[in-house]
Amino acid sequence: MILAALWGMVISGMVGFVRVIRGPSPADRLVAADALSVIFTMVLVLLSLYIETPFLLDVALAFSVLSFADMLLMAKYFEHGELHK
Amino acid sequence: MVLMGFAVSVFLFCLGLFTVLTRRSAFKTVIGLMLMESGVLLLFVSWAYIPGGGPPILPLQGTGVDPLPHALTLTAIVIGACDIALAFAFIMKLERFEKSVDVDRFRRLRG
Amino acid sequence: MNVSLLAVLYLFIAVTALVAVLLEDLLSAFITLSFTGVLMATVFALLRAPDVALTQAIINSGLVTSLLLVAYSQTRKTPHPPEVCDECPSWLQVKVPAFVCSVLGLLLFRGLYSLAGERSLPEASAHYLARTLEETGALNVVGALLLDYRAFDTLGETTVIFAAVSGVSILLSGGRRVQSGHGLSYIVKRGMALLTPFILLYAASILFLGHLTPGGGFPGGSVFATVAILMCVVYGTGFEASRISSKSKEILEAGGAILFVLVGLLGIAWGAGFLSNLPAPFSAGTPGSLLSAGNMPLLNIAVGLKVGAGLSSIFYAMIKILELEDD
Amino acid sequence: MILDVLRFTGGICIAAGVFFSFAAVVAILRFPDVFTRLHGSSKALSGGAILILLGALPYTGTVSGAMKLVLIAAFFLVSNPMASHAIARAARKRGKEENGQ
Repeated sequence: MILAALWGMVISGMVGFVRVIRGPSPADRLVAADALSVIFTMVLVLLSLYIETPFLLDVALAFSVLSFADMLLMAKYFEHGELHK
Repeated sequence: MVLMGFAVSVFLFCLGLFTVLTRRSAFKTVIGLMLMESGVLLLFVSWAYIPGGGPPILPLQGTGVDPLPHALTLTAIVIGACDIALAFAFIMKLERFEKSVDVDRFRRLRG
Repeated sequence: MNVSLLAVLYLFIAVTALVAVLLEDLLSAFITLSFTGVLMATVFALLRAPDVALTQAIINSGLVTSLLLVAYSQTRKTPHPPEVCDECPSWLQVKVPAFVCSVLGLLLFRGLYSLAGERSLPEASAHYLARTLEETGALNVVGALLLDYRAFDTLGETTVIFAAVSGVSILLSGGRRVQSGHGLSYIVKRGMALLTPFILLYAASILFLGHLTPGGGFPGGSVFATVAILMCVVYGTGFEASRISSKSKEILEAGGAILFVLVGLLGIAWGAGFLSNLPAPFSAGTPGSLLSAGNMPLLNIAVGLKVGAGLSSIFYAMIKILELEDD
Repeated sequence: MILDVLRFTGGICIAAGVFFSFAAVVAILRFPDVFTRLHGSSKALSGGAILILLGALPYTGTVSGAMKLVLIAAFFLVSNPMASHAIARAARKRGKEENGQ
């Protein structure tokens, strides 16, 4: 059950990665990156259930915080062109 | 399974080396260095895995995996991040003086 | 242990790394590289290395990507060079480096092939796994290795961080300081105000529970640095500078180093050697409680101060520079 | 007994979450421009992620693990719309600048 969900999320990640490769504009890649960071967090959560190691939820939480910071940074870089404005 | 990890880490290392050798943008050089570092990290951790071992957190159920490479890898990750920050500082400074991020243009750095 | 899942993740890592090298657009290459980082964290988690997975997910896929983005956005006015050199002959561009790299790869793989036999725990590792609880009182063996058995290494590592911070600050000094209050939109500002206390609390939990669960000074300090980065991004650089001045960052960083050395010297004063834990006056406490494992919580706090202040001052030094006065 | 019922419900929630995540990814791949892609991915993925996290609750053996799952869900509930909002705003501003001049 958990393993099937894990496979589903990994395959979703692979399918979404096609948009990162193909995306014509950086904005498309940004959207795909936003989606993929959520998907990879879910992969970590399901993995921690699968191998029954509750410590791994820490990794998922930390990665969600960090990917949020990265997304805001990319959005700001993208909005203003530069960061210090 | 261990061999798979070794193969991927060797691939990452060689891909990083290839990037450093061929690409001209200084950022691509840094990407190559990061890939080489990732290859070494993956090599250590995949070597430390022992079939059937649990994570090295006490109390253990059964046997645990080798904790020593984990400690070394953790140190290497932090030091690698500091290296990369320093590399970026160099790139930003060179860009200000040379008006370029082309590695071939940084002539004044030749010894 | 699921071998096919591991194989697919390895394949995915190889593909993302290849794409990061081959993509022309640097922003996309950075995005792809951060995915390589988090996939490696997933593989580390699958290989039962939760500490390494946590540090990898925080530092290699989060903080380094933000540093990459800042450096790239500061230099984006200069045109980026074409991927490969035009003047050189074509065989030198791709073929010879590819040949050299594949030969090196084959040799490396041949060398590593002999390592891949039946593996059992080495004597030192078996000792660590069996006697960590009795010798240090900590539950996290990797944390005990970093802060007790090999604490001197960790002191050296914090020295490296200090060297990197001073190098970045010296290189990027000069130029005008930019202090602007121009951040992201109102919604993001209010949402960030809601989130900040919880992220700080989470960072503190990683930091203080480093001897019991995966975590410790390095990941915890990095999450603290992330909070500084987020404030800098969301509210503009002026706000971050007014809240956490560079002077106070200096004091925090120096305080971390001094705390580490003082804890070490306390061991000498007791006659047990530099940075010794349980032979010195520290008590093991009840295993599994917050105040256990002798001096390890103190050392975690010291390392966390050092790493947090160091990484956030690196980020701030990178984001604050502008053109020199004459431009 | 009650744990079995909870796990069955949780399994359905996880299946629905995986379905929504896959739908979001297909939306990213198939929709024509940036805003429709963002619309498809951010909504479906926020819902899908929270469904997976809530469905995973009965599968964690420990109370602290369940608390962490709730924490991740709460964090997603706040942070994911914020990130999508920032990206959408940036893309719109960029698009205006490129079209206007």
